[in-house]
Amino acid sequence: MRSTALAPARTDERLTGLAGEPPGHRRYRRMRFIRRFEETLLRLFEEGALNGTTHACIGQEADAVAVTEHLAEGDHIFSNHRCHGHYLAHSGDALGLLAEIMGKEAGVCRGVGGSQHICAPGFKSNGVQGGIVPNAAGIALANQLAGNGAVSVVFIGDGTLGEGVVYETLNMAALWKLPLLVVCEDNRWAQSTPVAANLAGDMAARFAAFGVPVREVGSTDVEELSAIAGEEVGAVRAGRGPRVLLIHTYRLCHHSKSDDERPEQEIAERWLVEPLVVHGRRLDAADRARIDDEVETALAEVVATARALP
Amino acid sequence: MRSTALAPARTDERLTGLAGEPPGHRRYRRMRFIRRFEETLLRLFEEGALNGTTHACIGQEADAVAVTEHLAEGDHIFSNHRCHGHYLAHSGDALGLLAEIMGKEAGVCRGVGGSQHICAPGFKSNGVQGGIVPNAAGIALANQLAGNGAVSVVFIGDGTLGEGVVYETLNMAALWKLPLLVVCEDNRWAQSTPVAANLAGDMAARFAAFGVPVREVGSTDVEELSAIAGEEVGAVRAGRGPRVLLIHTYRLCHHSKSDDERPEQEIAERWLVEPLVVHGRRLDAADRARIDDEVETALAEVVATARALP
Amino acid sequence: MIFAKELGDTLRGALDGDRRVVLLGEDIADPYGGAFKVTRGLSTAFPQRVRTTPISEGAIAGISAGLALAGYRPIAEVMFGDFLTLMFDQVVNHITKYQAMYAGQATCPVIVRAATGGHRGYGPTHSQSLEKHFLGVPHLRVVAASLYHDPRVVFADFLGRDEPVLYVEHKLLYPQHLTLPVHGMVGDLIATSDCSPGMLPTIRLSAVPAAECAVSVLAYGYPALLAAKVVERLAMQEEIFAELVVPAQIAPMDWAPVLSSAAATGSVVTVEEGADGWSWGSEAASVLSRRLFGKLRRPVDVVASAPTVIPSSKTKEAAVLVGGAQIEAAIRRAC
Amino acid sequence: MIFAKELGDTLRGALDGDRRVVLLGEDIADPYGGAFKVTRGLSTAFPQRVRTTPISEGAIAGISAGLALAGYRPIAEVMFGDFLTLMFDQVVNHITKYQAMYAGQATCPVIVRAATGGHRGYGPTHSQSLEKHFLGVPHLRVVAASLYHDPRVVFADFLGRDEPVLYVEHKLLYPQHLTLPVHGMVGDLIATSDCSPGMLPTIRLSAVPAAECAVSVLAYGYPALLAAKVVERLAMQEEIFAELVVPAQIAPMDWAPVLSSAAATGSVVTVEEGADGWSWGSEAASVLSRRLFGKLRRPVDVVASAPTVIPSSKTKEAAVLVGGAQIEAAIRRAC
Ligand SMILES: Cc1ncc(C[n+]2csc(CCOP(=O)(O)OP(=O)(O)O)c2C)c(N)n1
Ligand SMILES: Cc1ncc(C[n+]2csc(CCOP(=O)(O)OP(=O)(O)O)c2C)c(N)n1
Ligand SMILES: [Mg+2]
Ligand SMILES: [Mg+2]
Repeated sequence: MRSTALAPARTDERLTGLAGEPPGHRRYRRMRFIRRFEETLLRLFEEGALNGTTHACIGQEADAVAVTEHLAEGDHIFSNHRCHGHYLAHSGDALGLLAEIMGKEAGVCRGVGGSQHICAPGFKSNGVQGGIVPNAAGIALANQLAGNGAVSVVFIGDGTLGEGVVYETLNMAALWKLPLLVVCEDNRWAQSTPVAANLAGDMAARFAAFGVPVREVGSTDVEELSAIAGEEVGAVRAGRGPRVLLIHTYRLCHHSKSDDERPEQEIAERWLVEPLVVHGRRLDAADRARIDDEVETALAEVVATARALP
Repeated sequence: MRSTALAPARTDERLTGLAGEPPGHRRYRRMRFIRRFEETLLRLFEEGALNGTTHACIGQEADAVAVTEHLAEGDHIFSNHRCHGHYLAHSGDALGLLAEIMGKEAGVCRGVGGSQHICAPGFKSNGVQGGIVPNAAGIALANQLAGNGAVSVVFIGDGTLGEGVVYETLNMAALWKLPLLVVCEDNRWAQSTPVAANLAGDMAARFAAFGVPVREVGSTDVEELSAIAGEEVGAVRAGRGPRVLLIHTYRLCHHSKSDDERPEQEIAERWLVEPLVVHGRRLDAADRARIDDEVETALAEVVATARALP
Repeated sequence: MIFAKELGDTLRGALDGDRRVVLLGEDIADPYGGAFKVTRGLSTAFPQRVRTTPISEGAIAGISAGLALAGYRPIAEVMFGDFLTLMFDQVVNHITKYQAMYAGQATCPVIVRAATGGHRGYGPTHSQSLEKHFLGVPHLRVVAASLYHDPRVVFADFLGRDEPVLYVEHKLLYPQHLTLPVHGMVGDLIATSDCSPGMLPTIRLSAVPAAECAVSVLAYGYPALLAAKVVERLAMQEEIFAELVVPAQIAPMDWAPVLSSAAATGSVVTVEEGADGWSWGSEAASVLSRRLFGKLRRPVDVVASAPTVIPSSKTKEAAVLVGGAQIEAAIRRAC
Repeated sequence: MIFAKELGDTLRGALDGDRRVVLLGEDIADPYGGAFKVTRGLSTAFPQRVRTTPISEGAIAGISAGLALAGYRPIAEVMFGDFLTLMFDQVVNHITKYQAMYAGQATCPVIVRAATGGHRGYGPTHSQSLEKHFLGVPHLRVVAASLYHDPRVVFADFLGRDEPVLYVEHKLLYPQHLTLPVHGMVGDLIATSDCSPGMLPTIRLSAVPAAECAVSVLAYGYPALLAAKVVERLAMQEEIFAELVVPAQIAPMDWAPVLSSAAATGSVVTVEEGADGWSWGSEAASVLSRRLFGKLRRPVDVVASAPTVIPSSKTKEAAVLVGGAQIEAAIRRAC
């Protein structure tokens, strides 16, 4: 099964994985790539080189990398406002994304979409919470009708569980056994609101109650997540209907570019178990340093190229 | 606790209950009243005396009678397109409702609202599925803020569980511990669609997953329902947050005035256990006949009065 | 065949001829076949592609969007046009956005069909013509059923293009027979069909040539039928001549035939069943007043329903909704 | 104080003075105080009546409706006006229906506040001015924030009446200072305030008396601020005189001050940031062309944004949204 995570255009294997590199290295590299891309963006914003807004996925890189690994040509990802990691893990297209956020003609959507509205083969995103879930289900229905065995994946956040259309869609997806995988990234916060102030009852039970099996995991370990994601994608692909992969994780940066009012202590603790730390331990220091370097150099080239674009 | 089911205006104790009558008689009478009101309406429609549409609650009378018994002055009911039973059990106001459906000035909403849009003290309805649930929750929030101990009750059907705003509201009601009772009348069908084609997963689990306790009962027995409804209303009134009373019942007539394409056999079986049959057995034949007569006479007067209205 | 059946036939033809066509909607499956029976028989013939749905208008629209993004041709039925409100987010922020916001890399040709309109006593939430709120949504075409337009032609256009469209079907048209122009006539009225490139045809109906008409009446859907009756009667009985202009597509508008008629008559009345104020006719009045500045004998008259709820009571409903009497009065004023 | 703070102050005053006032919205609680910080401090001061909500726009509106039906005065904040779409059903089929459909037996005075508008590069779904789709909803008032109207006066009006209202706050106004008329002046412009009974005031701004102005510019919200700058500059630098007419309430409109200005100048330009076509200005053009038929020198010019998605890229966004240049060009044309 060929991964869509390596789209032909504008990728750089220093960012997406060197040929023959062990999977563990590749995963680290990809997460590092996403992390550094986001950090670079935040720096560029501060510099005033970008306009609009951005939502960094720092802390959640493992989800994107783990899930996209199991997707194949023909599969489709629908993502949300916090879509950079998903997009980069899927396509590797740092230049297209950066140019997009810079509002340049070379951007994946020619600067029209911006940070939250990305489109590329097998990938779309929209910054309106909730509505992408039925959109992804519609793609799943198309796949079902076509009988092509393709999977439709949609990423949502914990806060998005506030939107009613999510439940309308779970119901219909379950009734119609659609090949839909909902990946819910519970990063404990929705903008300024902690999950406890937004969500009553039990998160996993909400999906189950609509007849959608849920796989729940609290982890920032890309290996663990990848194993589980593989099983979930496989089950959906096998035609057994929709499933939910519920990942409890954490957003390490602020919501968008604005203030972060969360308890410092809480954030500090999460930095100790963030994906790069957790998985990075598995690499020896030299490999890590080399990969970090390669990513850094490649990203610097991307930034330089993007800056020079008209 | 005074029942709001006896609003002062335009009621007739032959329809709502004679002073000093045993509760079992009163319940039978009220259900009979609702049944005969609906049957009368259907006849008037056939006659061409009415326009628009109507949704009869024949078969579900026990729900309305059981729940409204436990409501007090200051409590509020929000109902849906199938609201006649709820309204009559609440107010006894047959003339106001009939005049309304006849489009007369003396109607409860002067003929503007018609069958689905009724307003009277402590009662409202709207024919748009789902949206009344947050409306009722808002009334519950008002009661909570006022600290008046009043309960807000909303009636919905099984099919209405398709609307996302229902879940948005369950979540918020649970988060905020609103004094809201959702009565879900699962009558097995939504217009032409059987519950299995509309609903995946488990109906009760859907509420529970949002942290709202569910009391589930499959019954057309007004005594059983009344006991349970009393407990549920009591629990909500006690301030322990929202609850759901999920009643599995059956709609015996067609959806509105149009064709009924459901299996005849299925309907026939349900006629054997409809509320009047189940509860009627508890009354001796003479009492039943007398009550039937009184209801008939009173309703005939209502119809004659309504017809004569300008 | 009555319009509901013609439309059903059209949908059957679409399902038959185009494997990308998928029908979604509440209670559209057999034996019920939809609240207005338009889809009767279709789920039996195409069980995979004709799907009855839960009562979830938002998801119906949203799933349709996904189907369309994936290359299918979803046709979503809204049981009562009043519930288009629940699709508003999908229409405005998803369906009509995708193509342009993705710089043309995707298309989202969702077709939404909605049963609209009053005069049946269904009351405030089942009688509205809410399409005016969808006019001017960027990248949305709004098309109205009429008895002068063959739904087969209309749907062939929808399916031949990559754009989303809202198709409003006034309930009172369902039991009527189509009256398509035959040999340049509709009944006793001369019928011409004008069509700018890329637009759907606009039908012009009048007892005498436009140049001899005193007023142009611009109307769509059921009010167009009411207006045709008035136009015909006034011509026969009083030799008051008006030209009725009936577009299929009501937004964006093909102004050319309207301008041509209005330039000929020098006077315009617009008629719609939606509520007055910021309505279809407002844009018509705005555009025509500009494009024909100094050339109209009198201001454009916008006839619309009273801006309030639509009562259930027959008499009260009739007092709120535009009917033949208002149309006639407006035509007389405008002559 | 900047407008965001003035508004926050107004809300604080409302909560303080009226126990029926309840604020609902996403992320409005402290310490965050809302995406645009308007409600900062309020949840600390009024923890029971200022409630941050889940991301559930439909239920926020629906719960507000219930509160209002029960006699409270809910003020719901929509984080981005783009998501008003998700409230459309509650606004159209619930909130604005109840009073009339219940024959006056209930009122539902919900106040919805929405942060609207672009020019910040937020892209297609976070930059829109969708209020045009709410104009002409029967029984809904739509009011736009401006720097010429004291929000205290505006909210006192809202809370003093029993009607629902949508209040749109253009994001670019938040960091600006109010410029209320002082001694009949706003900066170097003469300011007059007109107000028909039951309406909110309309502010008229011009360098010279209206009778000496060549054109009336009708605008609201942020474009009114842009227009004021153009009007001021053209007056100072080129002695081109225009009268800017800024209503607070944009639907239903108080036409009297507009008619008075237009009658004096004989020429009208309307300006809005919403997408062109079936927009606020369409109704204005329709009404003014009718009411001033034969009295205007030239047709009413409607200036609105390009009817497409609002791009994220700064330059592309500027090409789509109405800016000072278009306003200036329209004024020059209209003189
Ligand atoms: C319909 C809608 N309402 C509100 C917003 C504003 N908004 C953007 S992100 C966000 C929080 C989302 O939280 P969550 O779903 O947990 O995702 P996270 O940001 O944590 O990844 C909100 C409220 C939106 N984009 N869409
Ligand atoms: C938003 C909305 N969508 C569709 C309808 C049309 N409709 C009226 S009743 C009904 C079925 C309702 O089923 P259920 O909730 O089970 O209530 P029941 O009729 O069985 O009492 C439908 C689809 C509606 N009134 N509102
Ligand atoms: Mg989150
Ligand atoms: Mg039902």
